[in-house]
Amino acid sequence: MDLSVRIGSLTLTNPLVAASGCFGYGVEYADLVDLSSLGAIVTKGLFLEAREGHRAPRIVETPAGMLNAIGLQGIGARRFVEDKLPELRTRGATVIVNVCGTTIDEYAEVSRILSDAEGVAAIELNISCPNIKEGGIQFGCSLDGTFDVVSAVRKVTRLPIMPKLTPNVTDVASFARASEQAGADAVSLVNTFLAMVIDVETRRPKIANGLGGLSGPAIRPIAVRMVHECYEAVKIPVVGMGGIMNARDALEFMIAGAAAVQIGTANFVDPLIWTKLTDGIRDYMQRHQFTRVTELVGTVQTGPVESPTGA
Amino acid sequence: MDLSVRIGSLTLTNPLVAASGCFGYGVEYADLVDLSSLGAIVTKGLFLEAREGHRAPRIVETPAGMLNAIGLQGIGARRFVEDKLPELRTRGATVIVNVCGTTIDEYAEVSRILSDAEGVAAIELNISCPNIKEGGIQFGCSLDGTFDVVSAVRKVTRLPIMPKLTPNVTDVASFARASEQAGADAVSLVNTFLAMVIDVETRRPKIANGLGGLSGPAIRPIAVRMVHECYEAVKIPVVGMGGIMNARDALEFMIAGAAAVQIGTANFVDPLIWTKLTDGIRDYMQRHQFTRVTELVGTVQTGPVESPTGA
Amino acid sequence: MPFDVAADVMANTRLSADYNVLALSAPAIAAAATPGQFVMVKAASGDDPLLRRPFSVFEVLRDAAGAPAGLSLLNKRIGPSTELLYRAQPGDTVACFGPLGRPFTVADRSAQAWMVAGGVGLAPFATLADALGARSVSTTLFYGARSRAELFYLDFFRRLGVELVLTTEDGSLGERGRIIAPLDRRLAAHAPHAPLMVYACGPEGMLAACAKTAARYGRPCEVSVERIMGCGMGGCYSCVVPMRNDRGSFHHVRSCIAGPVLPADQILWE
Amino acid sequence: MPFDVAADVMANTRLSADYNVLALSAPAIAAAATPGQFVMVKAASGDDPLLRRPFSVFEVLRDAAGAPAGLSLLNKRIGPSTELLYRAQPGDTVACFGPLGRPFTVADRSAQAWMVAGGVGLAPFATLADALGARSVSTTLFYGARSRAELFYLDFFRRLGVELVLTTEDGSLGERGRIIAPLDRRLAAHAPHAPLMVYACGPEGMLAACAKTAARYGRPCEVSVERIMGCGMGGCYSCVVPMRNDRGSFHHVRSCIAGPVLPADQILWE
Ligand SMILES: Cc1cc2nc3c(=O)[nH]c(=O)nc-3n(C[C@H](O)[C@H](O)[C@H](O)COP(=O)(O)OP(=O)(O)OC[C@H]3O[C@@H](n4cnc5c(N)ncnc54)[C@H](O)[C@@H]3O)c2cc1C
Ligand SMILES: Cc1cc2nc3c(=O)[nH]c(=O)nc-3n(C[C@H](O)[C@H](O)[C@H](O)COP(=O)(O)OP(=O)(O)OC[C@H]3O[C@@H](n4cnc5c(N)ncnc54)[C@H](O)[C@@H]3O)c2cc1C
Ligand SMILES: Cc1cc2nc3c(=O)[nH]c(=O)nc-3n(C[C@H](O)[C@H](O)[C@H](O)COP(=O)(O)O)c2cc1C
Ligand SMILES: Cc1cc2nc3c(=O)[nH]c(=O)nc-3n(C[C@H](O)[C@H](O)[C@H](O)COP(=O)(O)O)c2cc1C
Ligand code: FES
Ligand code: FES
Repeated sequence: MDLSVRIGSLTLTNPLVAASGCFGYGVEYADLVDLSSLGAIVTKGLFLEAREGHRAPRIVETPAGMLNAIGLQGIGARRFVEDKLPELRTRGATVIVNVCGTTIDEYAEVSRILSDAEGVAAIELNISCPNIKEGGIQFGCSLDGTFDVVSAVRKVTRLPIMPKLTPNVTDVASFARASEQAGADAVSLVNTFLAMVIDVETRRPKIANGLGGLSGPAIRPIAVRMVHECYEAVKIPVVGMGGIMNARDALEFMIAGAAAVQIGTANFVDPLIWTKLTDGIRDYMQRHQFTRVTELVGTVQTGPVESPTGA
Repeated sequence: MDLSVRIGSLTLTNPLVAASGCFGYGVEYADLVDLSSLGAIVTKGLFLEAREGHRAPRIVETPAGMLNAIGLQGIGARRFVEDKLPELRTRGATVIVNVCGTTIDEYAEVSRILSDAEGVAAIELNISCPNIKEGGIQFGCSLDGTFDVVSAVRKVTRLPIMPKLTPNVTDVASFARASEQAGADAVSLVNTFLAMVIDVETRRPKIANGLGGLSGPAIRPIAVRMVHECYEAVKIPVVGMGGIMNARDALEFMIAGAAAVQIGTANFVDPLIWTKLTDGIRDYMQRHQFTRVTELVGTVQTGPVESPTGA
Repeated sequence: MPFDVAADVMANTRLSADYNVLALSAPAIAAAATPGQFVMVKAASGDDPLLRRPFSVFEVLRDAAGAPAGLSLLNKRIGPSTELLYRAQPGDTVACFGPLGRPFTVADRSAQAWMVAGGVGLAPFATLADALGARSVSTTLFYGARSRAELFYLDFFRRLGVELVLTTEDGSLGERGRIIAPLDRRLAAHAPHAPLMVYACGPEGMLAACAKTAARYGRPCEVSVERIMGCGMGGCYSCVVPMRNDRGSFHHVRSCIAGPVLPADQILWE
Repeated sequence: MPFDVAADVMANTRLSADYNVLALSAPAIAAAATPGQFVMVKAASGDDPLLRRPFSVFEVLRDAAGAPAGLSLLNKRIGPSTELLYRAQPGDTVACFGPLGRPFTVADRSAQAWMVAGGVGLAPFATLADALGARSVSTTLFYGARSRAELFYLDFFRRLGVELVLTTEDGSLGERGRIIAPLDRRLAAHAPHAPLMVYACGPEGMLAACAKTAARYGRPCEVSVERIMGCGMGGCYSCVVPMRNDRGSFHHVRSCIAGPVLPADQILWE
């Protein structure tokens, strides 16, 4: 059984990727999980400089989901390369770095630093963080902005580039197309949905930042729809995520059109999810007689079922 | 304690309204619930003519939510006026009709028929049903389309008009503004989120129509955010909904800016929810010393909490 | 009128690895229920699973004085909600709303009653058999399941004087095969002018076959259909069944209020 | 290394209308846990509530041979997850992941140990008292609650030879008022050169007061902080505490891996 998938020039041994912001820098999980057994890990979002992020409370649970506004606390690109990358290499992890920027130049500069470093497999461009004003979503909500960021980063790196799209738009497929035109090797989606939870007793938002991003199983049906729309719109691979909790959910995204999937919130609920996912996918492939996991991608049949009623 | 709220020229005895498509034509619940005790009921969406809708399965449950694609099965505007309205009047219900159309003319024609009938309190313009292609969402996803539908209906009726906005857009507040400019008396939101659930065993969507609309508590944090954005953007009342399950949730929407709230999916889970909601709101008002429920509207404090860390 | 009860679990009897009978304390519902009606049940305390699920009223339970005290559900574990009902213990409560829907037409003594059950489709027939017994209607239960271990409550029906015709897919009890075969043979053998009423509940394919078979012999047949139900009250339009109309076309009826029991010959079987 | 265990509920002892002690079968976690560490627990089977919740390891339970067999949680019911833990029964299972986090520094015999607990903040001190007892450290528990009915396990601590200083808000047992008052008096009276270690766990306000009071008397103090935790592993950055750094500024540390036990004097109290 062949679980490997391709994202541009990068081959992943399997389609299961740890989502940005939900797996620290990977090193936190190195004793618990064999990092080399994951398709890849995406790091927490990194700017050029270190950031302390928002104050706590930074998350609140919602029905079948959670809101977060971490505010991209992070150690900055250079310290990541110095402090974290060596261990990740030792552990055999395939590392995708989630790159943030307040300006196009910053995206390019961070991408350049990472391209020069040893052990970065690909770049995920975070143009979709809803939680800080200068965190890139101004690019991710404009087709021109998306095109410009991707083009600028394309010029400074030969690493595969994967812009991460926001679901907070009318037509997400048009952002996938803009990314493709600007030279992206793949797109990933969804980032979180901009949302708000109010404590009615204090009449204040429940998280310190006020607004936050909604993730988890609550959003999965919307994310699956969006992944399917992007799959239909572009030729480059689509990396899908949003509420994947088990192998069935991962398969659902792949059948909708995802070449690979990312797991975020579920990692909090079940830090040992990875082997369960692989086992579940293998079992499904066996039952349905698939030999390569890529054969599954986009196989959903959306045509209407015939009906004697013609309804 | 004064629970009454105003939507344009219409006064509701309380802010609790049954959402369209989740309460039949109201008559189905007449023996179970005192219809006159509700602020209002919104009917199932009505076109000019009867429709049989999509084939079953029409719903599927999702984590803390549900997907539906009913396809606006309905008896048409004229039969509604003849067959249902008289009983609703007898029962003392305040009736808001959810008006659908495939063309601007149809919206206007249905609205005219309802304006001529006895016992319609207001019109909710459904320009946001994601489940049928010709069901109005083409208007609801375009600022011009929204403006045009509202303007056309404004010309044929003196009833309060409330366009129902779709959440499947980048900037929902701009649609609230377009509605206000076209003469709407209020806006209501959110309608459902376009979404998809795939049965991985058959690799087909779980509901017959393929795509459906996501409702229920899963979407509540997104809906609260959108209601707040609209509240900040327009002067007309905003009627909020999306996953309200209890009094706390209803209060959350009002504190975010909703002048009234609609209850959809929760009515399926708890058909006797109405008195619980009223009791819970009264209890809250007593504890927090509000005498009029309108005092609550939009009281959320979104400013940052001061912090010694300055973070 | 239906009642909403936070019903205490009185007992949970496991019948097999997937089936159990859950006894719930709900006197008001039990007193009002008629054969073929259902309740909408929610066992989860949070929002997942969110919706209630429809279950036939299996038995009406009575207290020592004979007054209705509760009802039981015959539950088959196939997903999250039925899993919770399989695991429920005394001390737990279950939200239970009902009775709902249009019941079976209880035949009168002049007719024979044939009940056709597939698997968990047995559920509505315990109360129907009771009601038929009270009218001294001669009653037969055609009951098919996968194997002997999944044929339940046989003594219950025997005690009511119900004749049993059993099939299992593996032949471990009764005839090997599907229940339609003996039904067809019996219908063929039944005196044409002796009144007969057929009732069926089970998987969609079995219902369609049963409807066709009954129609072939010109016998009236009522089926209890199973659709995904959001509300059980006619509020959501999720549970529709296409029914033929006079104009050679069809219309969608809500099976929660027009059914779940529907006249088999009017359904547009798919 | 933490372990993930589908832990069987061994017993549920209700202490009051809101508090219970839940015994879970989890030998691997119990064997590895040190005082002050916590576990991430999920009792719901579906996606609501979704996330695990952090709980201190209250007791390490041992089998007849003295080997670690399980652990107990001291649970206070305040929302959906703690409600499920309050209602859990033998026969249920609870997902339990741990042990996690940085434990208390166990004082050695040269020092006295003063544990300051507010309400459910008692939880980490049963195992700490055990560990201190094993080192023959003279130990005092300052323990405040709303009323007498919410002061638990007093005999347990007495049996370990722990001195008890109790306060209740209503004066129903011990001194009336908050626990900081007797702590302050005792600190004032304590011989300046006799080594002393203060440990605290409880509401944020109490921890801040305790930190301030200990600092005023120049005593080292470790506090177990409570932040909303998404993962317990350093993965989500939800649980941060602002800590002073050398440059007169602060940085956010993740209390799930740098804590939950943190040096009180480095925290930037808000
Ligand atoms: C009128 C009626 C009476 C029924 N009586 C019984 C009974 O006595 N005993 C019994 O075990 N089962 C009965 N059922 C079926 C029962 O409702 C489903 O098995 C149950 O809803 C499955 O829920 P789940 O969460 O366990 O599984 P899920 O994983 O949610 O669903 C599994 C399958 O069950 C069906 N289903 C799901 N949701 C619903 C719904 N809201 N309404 C109807 N079907 C649904 C679908 O086919 C779905 O694919 C009845 C159904 C109807 C319509
Ligand atoms: C290290 C640590 C150890 C703890 N030990 C214990 C213990 O031994 N016994 C005990 O009863 N409680 C303990 N708590 C607190 C316990 O985690 C919360 O009471 C619990 O999460 C509340 O969940 P809920 O669903 O019942 O309530 P909710 O309604 O979800 O939350 C109620 C309040 O609990 C807090 N809370 C919610 N989610 C979390 C979370 N993920 N992490 C932390 N706090 C949260 C918030 O302040 C929230 O407002 C501990 C917390 C931490 C951080
Ligand atoms: C706590 C938290 C932090 C996150 N941080 C980042 C981030 O730094 N960069 C990013 O691109 N996405 C971030 N995300 C979004 C996730 O990577 C993912 O897109 C989203 O959570 C949806 O997937 P899920 O439902 O599986 O969690 C974060 C999500 C969570 C829950
Ligand atoms: C089964 C179902 C049918 C619906 N039908 C309509 C409709 O006819 N017209 C309409 O405007 N909205 C319709 N809606 C949307 C609801 O009115 C409401 O906007 C949405 O469900 C969000 O609210 P909730 O989460 O409280 O259900 C329907 C929703 C459901 C679940
Ligand atoms: S289940 Fe809602 S209309 Fe039948
Ligand atoms: S709880 Fe996730 S980083 Fe601490």
